[in-house]
Amino acid sequence: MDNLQSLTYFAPEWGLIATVVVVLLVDLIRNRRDDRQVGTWFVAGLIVTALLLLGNTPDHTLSLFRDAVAWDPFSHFFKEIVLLSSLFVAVVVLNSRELDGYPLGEFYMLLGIMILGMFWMVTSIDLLMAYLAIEIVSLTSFVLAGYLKRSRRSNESALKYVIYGAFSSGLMLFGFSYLFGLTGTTKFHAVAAALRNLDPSAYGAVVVASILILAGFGYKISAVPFHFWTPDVYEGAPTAVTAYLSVAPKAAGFALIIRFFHDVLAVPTGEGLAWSSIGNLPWPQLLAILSVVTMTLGNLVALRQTSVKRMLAYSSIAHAGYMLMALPVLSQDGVFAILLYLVMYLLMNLGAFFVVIVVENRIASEQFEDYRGLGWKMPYLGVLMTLFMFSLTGLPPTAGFIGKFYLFAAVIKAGSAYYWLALVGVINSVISLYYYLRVVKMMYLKGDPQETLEGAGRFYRSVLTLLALPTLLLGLYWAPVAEWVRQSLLLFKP
Amino acid sequence: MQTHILSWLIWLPVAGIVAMMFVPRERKDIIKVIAAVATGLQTWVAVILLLNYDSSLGTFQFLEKMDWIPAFHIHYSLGVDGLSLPMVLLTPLLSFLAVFVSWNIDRATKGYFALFLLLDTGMIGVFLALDFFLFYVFWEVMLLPMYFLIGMWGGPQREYAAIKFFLYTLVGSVLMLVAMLALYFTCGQTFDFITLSQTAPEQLQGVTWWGLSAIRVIWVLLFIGFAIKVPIFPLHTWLPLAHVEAPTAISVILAGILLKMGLYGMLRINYGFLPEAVWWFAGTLAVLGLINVIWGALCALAQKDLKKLVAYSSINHMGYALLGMAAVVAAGAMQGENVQAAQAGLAGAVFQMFNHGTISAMLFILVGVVYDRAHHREIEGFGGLAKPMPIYAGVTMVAFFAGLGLPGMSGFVSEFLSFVGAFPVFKVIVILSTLGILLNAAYFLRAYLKIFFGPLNEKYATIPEINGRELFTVVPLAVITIGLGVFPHLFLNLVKNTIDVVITQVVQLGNLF
Amino acid sequence: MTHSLSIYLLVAAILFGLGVYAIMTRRNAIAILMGVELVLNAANLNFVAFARFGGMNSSGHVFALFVIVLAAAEAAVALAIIINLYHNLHTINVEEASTLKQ
Amino acid sequence: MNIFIQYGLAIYLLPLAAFLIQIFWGRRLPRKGDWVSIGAVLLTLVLSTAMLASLLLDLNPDFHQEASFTWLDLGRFQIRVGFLMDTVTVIMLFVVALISSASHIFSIKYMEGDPAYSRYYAYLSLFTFSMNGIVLSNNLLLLYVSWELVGLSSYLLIGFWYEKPSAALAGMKAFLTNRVGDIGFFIGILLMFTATGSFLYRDMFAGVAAGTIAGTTLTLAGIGLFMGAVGKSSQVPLHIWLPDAMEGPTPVSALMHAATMVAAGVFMMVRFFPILTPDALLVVAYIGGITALFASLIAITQTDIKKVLAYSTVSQLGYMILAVGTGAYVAAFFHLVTHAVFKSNLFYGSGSVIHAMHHGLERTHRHDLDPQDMRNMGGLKAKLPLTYWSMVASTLAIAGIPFFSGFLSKDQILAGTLAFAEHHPVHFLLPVFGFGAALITAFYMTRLIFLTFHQEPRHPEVFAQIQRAPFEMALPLTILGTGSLYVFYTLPSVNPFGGEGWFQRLVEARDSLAGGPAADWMAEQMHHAHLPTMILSIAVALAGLVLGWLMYGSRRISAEALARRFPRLHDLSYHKFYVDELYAKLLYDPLLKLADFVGWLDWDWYDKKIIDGFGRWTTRIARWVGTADYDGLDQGLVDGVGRTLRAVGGGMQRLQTGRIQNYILLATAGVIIILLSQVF
Repeated sequence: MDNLQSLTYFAPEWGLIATVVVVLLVDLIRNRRDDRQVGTWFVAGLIVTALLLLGNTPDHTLSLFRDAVAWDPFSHFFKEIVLLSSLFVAVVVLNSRELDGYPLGEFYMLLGIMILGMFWMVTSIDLLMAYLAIEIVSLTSFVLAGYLKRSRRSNESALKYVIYGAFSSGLMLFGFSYLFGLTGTTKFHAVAAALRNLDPSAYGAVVVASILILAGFGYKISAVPFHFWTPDVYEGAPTAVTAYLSVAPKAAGFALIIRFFHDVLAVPTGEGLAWSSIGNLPWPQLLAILSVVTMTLGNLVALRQTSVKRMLAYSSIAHAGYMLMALPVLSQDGVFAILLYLVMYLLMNLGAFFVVIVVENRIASEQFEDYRGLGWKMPYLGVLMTLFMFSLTGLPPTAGFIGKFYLFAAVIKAGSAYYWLALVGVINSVISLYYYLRVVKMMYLKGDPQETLEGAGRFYRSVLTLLALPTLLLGLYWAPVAEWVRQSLLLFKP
Repeated sequence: MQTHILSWLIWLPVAGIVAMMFVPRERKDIIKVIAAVATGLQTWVAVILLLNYDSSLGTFQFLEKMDWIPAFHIHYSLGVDGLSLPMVLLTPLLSFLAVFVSWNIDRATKGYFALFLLLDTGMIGVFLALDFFLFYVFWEVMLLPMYFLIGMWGGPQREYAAIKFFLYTLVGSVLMLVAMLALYFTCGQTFDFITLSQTAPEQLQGVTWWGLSAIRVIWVLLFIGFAIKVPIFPLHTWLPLAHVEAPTAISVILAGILLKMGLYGMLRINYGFLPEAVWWFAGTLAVLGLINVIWGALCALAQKDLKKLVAYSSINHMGYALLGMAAVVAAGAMQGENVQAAQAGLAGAVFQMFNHGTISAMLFILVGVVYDRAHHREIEGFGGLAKPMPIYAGVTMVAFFAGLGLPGMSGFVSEFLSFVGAFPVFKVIVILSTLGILLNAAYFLRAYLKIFFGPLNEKYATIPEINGRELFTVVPLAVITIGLGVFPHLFLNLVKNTIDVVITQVVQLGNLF
Repeated sequence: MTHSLSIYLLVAAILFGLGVYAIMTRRNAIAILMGVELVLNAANLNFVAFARFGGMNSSGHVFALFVIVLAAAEAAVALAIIINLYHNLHTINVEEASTLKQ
Repeated sequence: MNIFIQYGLAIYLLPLAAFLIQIFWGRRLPRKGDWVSIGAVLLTLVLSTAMLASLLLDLNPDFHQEASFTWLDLGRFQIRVGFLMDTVTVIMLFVVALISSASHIFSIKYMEGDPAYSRYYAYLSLFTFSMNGIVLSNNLLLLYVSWELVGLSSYLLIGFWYEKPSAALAGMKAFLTNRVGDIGFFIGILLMFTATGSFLYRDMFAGVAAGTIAGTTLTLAGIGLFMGAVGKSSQVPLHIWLPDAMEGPTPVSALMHAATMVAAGVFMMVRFFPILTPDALLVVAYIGGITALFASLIAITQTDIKKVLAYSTVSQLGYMILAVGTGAYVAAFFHLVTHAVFKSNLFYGSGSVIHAMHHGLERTHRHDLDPQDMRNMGGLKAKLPLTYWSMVASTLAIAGIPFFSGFLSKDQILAGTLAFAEHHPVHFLLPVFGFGAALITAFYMTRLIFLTFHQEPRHPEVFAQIQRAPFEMALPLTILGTGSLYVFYTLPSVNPFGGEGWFQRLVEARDSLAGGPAADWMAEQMHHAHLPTMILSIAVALAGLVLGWLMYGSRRISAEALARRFPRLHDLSYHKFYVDELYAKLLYDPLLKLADFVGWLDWDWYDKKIIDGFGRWTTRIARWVGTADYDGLDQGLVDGVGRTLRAVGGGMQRLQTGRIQNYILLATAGVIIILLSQVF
């Protein structure tokens, strides 16, 4: 489809761009004292975008802009995920004290651009497009991580982020260049077609290229051994940004990784959505091992954290590991499980981070020790945090359990070859219980039940309830979400 | 006809929780009453269930089935048969009594009773679920309240005990999750217990994974999961700790209901779906039973803390049930199709599950009574309590003698049946386990002697006698214990047809090699 | 033709290696940025060389152009962050920026 | 339902009802409810007398009534239980009812004023109920159940004065020792049931007759069942509990630990005689013989009047068991009956003495003196003439003097052993045990009588305060003392030497089904041995009496001098051959140590070191590798696997140095590792 025609399918992106422009203008002409005005405009813009997005729901697949971008239910799903998490974060930032004293206009503008980048990330079916999108997301997130200019920690995290990011994208780009050289094209499907006909002697180069590319993708979803930036950046960045980084870019990264590995490095087999790796290269096994290493490392290191925020950073690494489990099986169920997990993960992870924000606002600490007796001091918050923690552990009846259930189901369904993966996965959930439970232990088992503290406030209460309710209810009845995910399983194919 | 009596059983406690939410937390009296009413109604419904249960059938009754997640063939499916009925009766009853046992809980009363009711729902759900997924959900739902109940209202080491309990059981249950999914995908994509019990034995026939029989792999995964709950040596070390640290009412529930879930799960799932492996595993099961009996008894004999003694006695008592369960292989061709023995053994095991529920509940309540008064549980620290507390001494004697398997009490009948059933197959093991009869008596009588007999310890000269509320919690259990000891057919008639179903399953489908 | 392609590829690989080495060893943040530029340009060289010698269409050139643009943007952002760091720490030695750990 | 069975049911349930009434409402009833229990037991006496009378009217040894019902039905597994009424049952019921009634009545005065008076009667009723269960049962299950319940009531009654540590301990010892025997009993039941598929005696006997169970299995089953009897009837090596059981109130000792409960083992062996193989019987015989001699040897030197009687009981029970073993099982049962009467009478007599002594000591405030020690008595004949004469009658009976009941039954037993030894000369020791015990029995009983009733009172001031026995005590003494005369057992015959009479006509020996001696043959052999036995036994008994008179009556021989002369032997006997000490060393202590060890193993080692300490080891290894952080060990984390994981996590955490370039290095290393892994 040519460029002009393609623009009609770009309504949500138009909406976003308009939002960014509006925010920019409002920021220029607004009353300097009232930062909230920008935020309100931004949120309104996001809502409009969301409406446009919903109005633009694909029922078939197309490729736009001369095969640079896909327009398919798969990417639509991810756009929804990204937009949903952005809405939550935008609203929370509006009410957080973290960014007091910093201009919010630019913050929202950057956020808007980042969303745009992620939209492209999840839709790109071209190496160049993918690179551009990743860079857009990275550049904006560098700035967001370092947004607290006067905070040394925020600064440091931004520096690490930028160096690590640049390095990783450099590796990825170098991998891209080899891939391009091997196939002579940058379009995913063309690359795949060329790879299929490739002389097996060139497989070595394919391996090198894909591993370099994996470094770039792995950095985005913080998979071991490309995760090192994660804890430091997560800790240093404003908590709202951390929450956002742990969800939206990660989701986008998974979108890209799923698309890349299924479209480029694998060929469909049989009926339905099932693949086998090109030339039977052993990258599924590699991903399985990476998944195991990722979740194990994330969980083990999380055990030792003294800061809840940093613990959540490691936990997000572990969760990336869980999700990676479903990639090697190369099946529709695997993709389904990842998508479903992302939904659940969004809810519970944002919830957990928001609780950290509230606590930070209230007692200016994110240390485990300071959560002592919090369950009694702020009862509602305590209950919600407990729910999020159990959900992150993956205990029924919470959304987290359903997510894990589908992941394990996908792995086990693939046959006995991956049973070990499932076993490692479940044992890891047990380990994770320990540190999630530590939060709960601090909140309830320690401290004096008689103390009280001012509650979270109506705003946070309602935001957290919005996250907590589905976290609980989806654990009991998740058919609608499953249906939504099922309909999103359609990837563009030429 | 579709009745929803089982759903009532499950959701009544939840209704109680909802009702509690509207009560301010200062109104502890109202909260307690709500808890009592919820569990009381539940008990009443259970009695109605009992009255309407048709014991001439061995199959599931009062079936309820609703689609839950059709895409994954998950159903909200409930039913009750002879295996679950006893526990379905016991759960509300013990919960009801436990509410009164915990009447003095003052710290965060609302949270306590809300969690308690949630626990109740989880427990009864496990016994009623006919869908593996639902079963698993209920199984896990119990963990959370249990963690808090031990961790917040327990003894000095409560946090350690709570986390240990949680981690131990979670290890077991995640293994079960893997096994469950493996069953699901290899046996026709269903979680339905009834379907699985038909498809699993056939579909898994001859399947091997990494050179191991799939049946055995799944069996072991499930077995570990259940064994932790039972608990079976060497996976038992969470139990004494959890028991000692938990508040009395929770110990009651823990010993009375939770431990039975392991055995119930084995009978329902391991025996039901993987009958072939029963033949392979029965010997091990019997040996584990023996170890549980002897090890538990010896440990109990060594204890100085009364509650720990009772906790170890649980391990000991579960051993008898394991022996009885192993006896099912007597019905096989190799044992001369001794269906008699299989029936006796299995009936003994099921009966033992129930009896241990009542007896250990009694024991824990009684330990709690003296602990409330003396604030310690050192066996050596009492003496001559029979004088100031004659009624308490009498009731405790009933409980202790029930615990040591005195004839005339229900515990005797179940142990006897287990032994009779297991003997034809596992002669040496049974002969060795009969030592347990002696050791049981030794540790109970020794404790009784030191606490109640001998010269009165002057410290406790004015210790108050057991009060009405406490008596109310023990007497029903004592009545059941003695009643079923004299008229065990009242119980066994309920379960015998289901036992035949299990035996048929194991013999017909299992003995294929 | 293949012969000359491999020379380009070799040069690119060497550049890439040098870039990675620089990123890993330089203490000065600016120098690290330069290392990054080396890596990016190594890739660019690959793209252009492949496009030129592979008898392929112009997408390789286009790719390289985009990368140059993005590299500039990245440098701008990175420099901004480094300046900020200098404001806070009065150094641009990345070794000093290691308070967030473990 | 047959009238006998109805009577049986009534006899079974009446004491139970009394027990329930007493335990729940006894304290609130007038007279603390003793009349409930006494009434119930007297009713059983009436009923059993009626039954016995009806049997005596037609003297049919084949009388047999049975009724059973299905107690448990699991489909193919069924348990039927019920009552068996034959001559043995009826006689035994009568004995139990008689002794029990005597005990109930005797206790009115003996237990007067005890704070737990109603509880005492409740326990007595419970015992009567359980004992009747043993007697009435027609199956192993009810037998075992009642067996255990008898153990329970014994536990309760021995430890009745629980404030006394020795009493409480004795109760526990009795229960546990019995349980040891019960394990064997239980295994015997399992063997029997597994082979025959039923618990009914009938089916068991049929199974043995049909050879369903035979050979070693049957021998083992028999020995297993016998182990129950060893426990309950206090045979070596489980005899240790009975002497200690004397801590209980004396009427209890008379009822349970002399006449009925301890006889239950003998009763069971009598019932099961037909299914015992010759091998099993031999074991039985030796155990019985050894017990008979061994216990009598201990009785010689005991100074506590009840202890003497206790060991005498053990010895007499050994007699009965010996008789069963040699095949003279009817004689065993006969001795059981006669012994029940005279031995309980001896206990009541001793009870009367103790009661009197106790009150005497109370009045003189001599709390340092033991009212049961014979060395504190003497000359009581003058104060307690009825008791004296009653006890003398019973002593002559137990010594085996003609014209007294014991002579008849003992004579038959000794005839049996002699006959047995004639045919199996290898086992010549069995009659030696028998006659030896007879000699010693006569001796120590004479000693008891002389020490207690004759010579000068050792403590005249106490003696002065002693009062004669009240009516409630005198009544049983009179009845049972009279019952020691031979004639009640031989009617309508009055031949004091023949032994034939109603008993012999009612109870006929049955043929062994398991290869043991046939009844007719046995009867013939015993007939042959009758005369020599009689002469020998009278001689032996007289010798014992004379020796006793010489040492304690006329004091021609000084007992003290003898004891000094043979200090070793005296000590051995006085200290009961150190069996208790031996068991403590060899059994209890090791068991408790083992328990402690296992407890430690479980809690402190397995849980803490293995489960928890799994972590410590990995940490150590990790530290050796140089990556782990050792501090993590002691901090907070208690669970061991957790500790391991934390340690490993710590190692990994070390990678997170905070230096961006290290991260990049590691990432690059990661890429290279992955690359290498893909290449190879």
